[in-house]
Amino acid sequence: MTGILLQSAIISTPIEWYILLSAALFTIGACGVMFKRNAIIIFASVELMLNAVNLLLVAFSSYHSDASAQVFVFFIMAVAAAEVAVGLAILSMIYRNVKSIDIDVLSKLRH
Amino acid sequence: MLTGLLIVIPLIAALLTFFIKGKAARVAALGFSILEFAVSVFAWYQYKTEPLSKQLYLNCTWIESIGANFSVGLDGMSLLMVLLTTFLVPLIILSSFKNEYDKPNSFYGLILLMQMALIGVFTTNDGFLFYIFWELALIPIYFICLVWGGENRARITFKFFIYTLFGSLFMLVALVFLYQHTGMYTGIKSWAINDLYQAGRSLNASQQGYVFWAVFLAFAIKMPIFPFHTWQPDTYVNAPTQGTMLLSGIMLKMGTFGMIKWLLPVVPLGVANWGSWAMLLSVIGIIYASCIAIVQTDFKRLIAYSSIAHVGLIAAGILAWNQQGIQGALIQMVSHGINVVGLFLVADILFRHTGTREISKLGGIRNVNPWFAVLFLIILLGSVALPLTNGFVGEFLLITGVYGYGAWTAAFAGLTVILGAVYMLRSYQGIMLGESNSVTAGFGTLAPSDKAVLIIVCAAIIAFGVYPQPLTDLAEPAVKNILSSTK
Amino acid sequence: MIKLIGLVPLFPLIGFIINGFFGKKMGKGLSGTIASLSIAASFVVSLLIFMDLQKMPEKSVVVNLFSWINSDTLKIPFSFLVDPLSSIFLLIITGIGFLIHIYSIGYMHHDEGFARFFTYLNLFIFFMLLLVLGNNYLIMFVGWEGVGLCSYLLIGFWFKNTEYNNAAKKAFVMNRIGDLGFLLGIILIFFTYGTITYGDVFEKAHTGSDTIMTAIALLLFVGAMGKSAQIPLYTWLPDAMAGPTPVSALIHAATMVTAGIYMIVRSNIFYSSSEVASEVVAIVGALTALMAAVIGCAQTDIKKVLAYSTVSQLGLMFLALGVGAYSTAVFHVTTHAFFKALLFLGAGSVIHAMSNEQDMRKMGGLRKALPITWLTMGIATLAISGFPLLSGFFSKDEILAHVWEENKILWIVATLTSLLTAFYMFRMFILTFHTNFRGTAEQKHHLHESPKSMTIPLIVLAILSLAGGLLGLPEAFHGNNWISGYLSPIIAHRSPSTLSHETEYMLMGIATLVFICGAYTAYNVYQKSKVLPAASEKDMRPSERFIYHKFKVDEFYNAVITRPLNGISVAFHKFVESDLIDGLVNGVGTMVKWLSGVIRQLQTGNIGFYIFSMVLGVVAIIFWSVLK
Amino acid sequence: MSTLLLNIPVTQYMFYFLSFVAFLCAIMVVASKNPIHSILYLIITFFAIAGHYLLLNAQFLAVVHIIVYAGAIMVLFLYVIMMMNLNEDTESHKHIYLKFAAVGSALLLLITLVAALKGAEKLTAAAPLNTNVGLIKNLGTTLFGEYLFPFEVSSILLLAAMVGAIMIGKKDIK
Repeated sequence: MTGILLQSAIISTPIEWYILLSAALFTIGACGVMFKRNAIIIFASVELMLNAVNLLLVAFSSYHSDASAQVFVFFIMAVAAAEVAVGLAILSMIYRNVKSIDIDVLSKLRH
Repeated sequence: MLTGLLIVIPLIAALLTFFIKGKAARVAALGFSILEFAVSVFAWYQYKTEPLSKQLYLNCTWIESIGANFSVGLDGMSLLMVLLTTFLVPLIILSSFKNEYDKPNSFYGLILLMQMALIGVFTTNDGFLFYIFWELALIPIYFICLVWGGENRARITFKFFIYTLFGSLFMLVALVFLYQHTGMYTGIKSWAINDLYQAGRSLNASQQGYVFWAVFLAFAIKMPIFPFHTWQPDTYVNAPTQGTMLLSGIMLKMGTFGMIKWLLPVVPLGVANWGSWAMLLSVIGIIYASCIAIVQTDFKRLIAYSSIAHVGLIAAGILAWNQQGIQGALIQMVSHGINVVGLFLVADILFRHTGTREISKLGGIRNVNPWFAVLFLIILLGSVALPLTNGFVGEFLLITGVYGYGAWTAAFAGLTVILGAVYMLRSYQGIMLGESNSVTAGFGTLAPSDKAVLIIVCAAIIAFGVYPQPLTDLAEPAVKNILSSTK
Repeated sequence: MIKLIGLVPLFPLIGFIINGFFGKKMGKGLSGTIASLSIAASFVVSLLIFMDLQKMPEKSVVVNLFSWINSDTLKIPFSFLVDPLSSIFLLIITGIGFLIHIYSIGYMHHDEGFARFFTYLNLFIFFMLLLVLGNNYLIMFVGWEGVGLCSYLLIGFWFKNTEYNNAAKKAFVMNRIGDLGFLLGIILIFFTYGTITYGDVFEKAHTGSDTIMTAIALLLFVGAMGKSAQIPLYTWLPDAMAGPTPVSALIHAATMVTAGIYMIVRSNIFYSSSEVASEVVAIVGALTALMAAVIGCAQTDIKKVLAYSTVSQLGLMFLALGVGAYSTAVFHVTTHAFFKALLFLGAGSVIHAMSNEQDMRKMGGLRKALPITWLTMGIATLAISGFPLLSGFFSKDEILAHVWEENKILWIVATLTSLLTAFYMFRMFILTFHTNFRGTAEQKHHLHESPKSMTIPLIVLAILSLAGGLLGLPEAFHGNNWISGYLSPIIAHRSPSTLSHETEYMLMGIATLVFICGAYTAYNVYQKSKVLPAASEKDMRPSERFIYHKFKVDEFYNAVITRPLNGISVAFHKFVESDLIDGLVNGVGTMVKWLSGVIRQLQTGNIGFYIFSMVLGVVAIIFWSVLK
Repeated sequence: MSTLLLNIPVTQYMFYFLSFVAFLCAIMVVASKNPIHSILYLIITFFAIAGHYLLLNAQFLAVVHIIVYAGAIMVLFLYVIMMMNLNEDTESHKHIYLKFAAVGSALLLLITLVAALKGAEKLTAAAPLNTNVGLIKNLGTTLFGEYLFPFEVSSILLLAAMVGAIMIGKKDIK
């Protein structure tokens, strides 16, 4: 049932639209990374970017009828999960010490 | 097999020495280095009986994918350098017995490690391995100078390190370039020296020119040749005496040896086009360094500049690229190594006994310790190449070789004969002769270890001066070989 | 016997080693005895070899010891050559060397460096023997530099005195300048003929072009200039008088300084083949002879007078070489060795008696106190001034005759030199032994004749100076000129004298006249009128002062060579080295550092900025790849 | 294409709807000042993306996506924000130029990305469309067949991340 429905979805929607959508999402993510100062939101934006890529991968996967791309999505998820776990741990640690997660404050590396 | 042993023994010795605490370390290091010397003498014997014996060569596959092999071997030339190394290292270790160093285990371990790298450089027949040993030799000496050096050691050692490394990188680029051109017929790329020779000779003139300068730069900095020498006097003065001895006695020969084995046969066209410029630098260096040596006040610095002058002559002899020139260079490399170790020990003894190396503050030591004066005089005569000392044999052949290149070049290079006498006698007079003063009156007697080293050095100076046959026998066929291969 | 030639240098070497290691412990007597015995042994062997050589038809023997330096075609064996020339020099060196050793035992008796002195002396004899025995140029060079070293050590024998040390250093360095020329000459010989062994080189000599032969001859002559103190490298020799007097006698009069003559006689083929070279040698010799004689007339130090006289006589010998009279030069070397050694030893005896006073202005009237010295030195003075029938007369006359044949102007110069020689020698003799005693009372009290060990050598040398002329009695005196005949095998081109006996008699007459003039003037001035040399520089006339200061040559060299060299060295050291070259090297480092400082500003530590630039970078990369 | 659009409007509309939601919420993630709102918008975005996955025949992935992202990661985010008490907008504003620069460069990025992808050669769907690629069975065979080793490695990565997170998060490390 779903098979029929979705088969038509990939036929009805050209791949270019997916590309456009992912690009847009990716750009928004990048934009967020660039002008937010809250480290957590930056993280969230990074997740957004990753998802944009995931979406594109899945789109191509369907397009080519190839499962490999979806496997890669798994890996990306795994990496994202790992990144978030470690990243948030670092952030909470920093917050504990500096009482801020404003990235402009965190410029100690400079010296 | 023997060659492999020669490389492995110092390595193991170094590791063992690192774990020996306290003063026992230096005794152990001395023992190991003497063992190494014995092995090298055995290798010499082996070479005498059967020059192409399998015992002297070792070739193992190492990194197959890039065609690099652990390939080492001893021909006459390498054997000469290896013997020099194994002969000098025990002397250098022995000469340190009166110096109290912190962490002696690391100090002696590093010396032995250095020996291993040097022997590697002198024996390897593989470009990749050569580069690795070449850089490996830099590490122990860097730490020796840095940890046990004089007051400005951090800055000066850093300069020395960066400068030589800088030069070596050019060599690396050139070697990789040559490597890319190997295997034109077989299609298999290789780092073997003969393949690199072939590759180098297949290049066109301008490519050979680039390779020549890149590799020459590395060697010129190491030796050092004017105008790449400015790291050298500071480093020599600041390094601990044993470090200076290693640097000037042996490490400097890496450059000259490299020129004979890794530069001139590789790019004959490059040499033909650019060799005269290198020759010019060498000859300028001889006169320039001699002149500066004349006005030096610090004895150690004076030796440092005299060393530049001597090396300039050696380089000129090599660049002349004829039998006498190269053979003279090889013999002079040995002689210079022996002499300079003696001279630096004299400087060290002066400093230990009087607390200064300023020539103007010294004087009249002859009154206090005539034997020291005699030993110093013999070393000095070796250094100014008086006949029947080892310095003469090399210098005569060198000047002859350079004469074969050009009469006027030889005349200018020969000025070292005069200028060398000027600065050496001047320092001898300032230090040894005259009335003794408050600084030198309490000079006292020499320590047995110092005496032993000086006597061995003097004996070698006279022995090789009167009967240089053992050296020439080793050098002559090897040089003939390498010359005939480039013809 | 000849095969045992190795023994000749071996004995002094053994003496050197024994004295060097154990001299101090052995005590003076033993040390001196061993040193002298080793030379005596050498002398005996040399004498036997000399006898042997007379019996041999080929007159030249090569003895190979071992092969020394080998490099492809350059093969240098350590081998000795015994031929007439080297055998004569062997006898001079070991004979006079032995006498001077004996003399030194007395002379140096009070010196604390007694053993050291004999060590050096033995070493010197060893090297000198190598010099004359070598069968190729490089062995000669070994001896050549070796004697230079010994000269250095012996001039600076009293090493606590800075001035002596400077003199020693000067001698060594000046010799080295010559040595470089010699060395280059040897190398040129090798490259021209492919060998440096005498026999082979001389055989092939004419295969070289004229230019090359001239070049070789001139380069070798540069070496000779240094060692034999010719213009412009002569200034070290007068300074070398800083050494003990026996050293001056042995090294700086009798043997070492004649090495240059030996070398040129040895390589006479190059000189007789090259007009230019011979002329240069002749002119340099003549100029040196005259100039040194002039300077000698104004010196007040007894040893300095003798030193300049040596330089002057050496100049005469070179003049002889320059006109092709090789055997005559050797003849003069021989007679000169006798009387000049005698003069120095006599001077030493005087100095010894005067408690180390060397200034002639403070001597005088020593005849009574030192009768033997007076007599022997008188003989030597007559000999060197050319008193008829003494040794110097014959040898000098022969030189003059040859010069007369070649070039009249040079003959005038040489004759003038003889005149001056007679003058300053008699000046010295009179000021020392005659007139009144001018020293302190204390010195007068101490005046004594020297011990036997010193006077016996004087007497022996005096006899030799008297009779030395017999070695080369000219044909005009119905002699057969033995020395010239003996040396003929080694002279390539002999130019037999074409002078008639009448001319020879005339020349002898002129020589005698010249001697009388010189001697009489000296007698007149110093004995009769009791003129004394000016007591201090202020009292001198300007010209006299100029001569007294040796024409200011030392000052000239100082200004032209030494000081500029020092200046350049300082400039190199202070500016070129540290500012220019090291400045460039450090400049590279500084530039990198500065550049890093600039680029470092980009590392703001602002993560937003990093990301921002990363995005821009990504954009740029994609953009670039799209455009491509 | 236009006929297809007319013939099958349902999926098309679903695509438009989901895209619109995703796009809007994504903008809100960035635009909202309160971090909690941001995260909540992000969750909605993820749901929309999951919907896309369903449309694209990747059912299993859609489910996993919701569980992992919306379920685990976002909860983690919220948890941390709550813990830090950042529910208000505490951040001082960035300079206005910087914001413009950020938006500008983001747009630049978009343009280049689109341009780059447009320039790529025309894509055509594989002839027989296999609707089963997204099924668990298919994914499982690929994952545990071809990608077994990377899969195992990723497990190590996760383990390392876990240990790392605990180590970093611990209060005092001796």
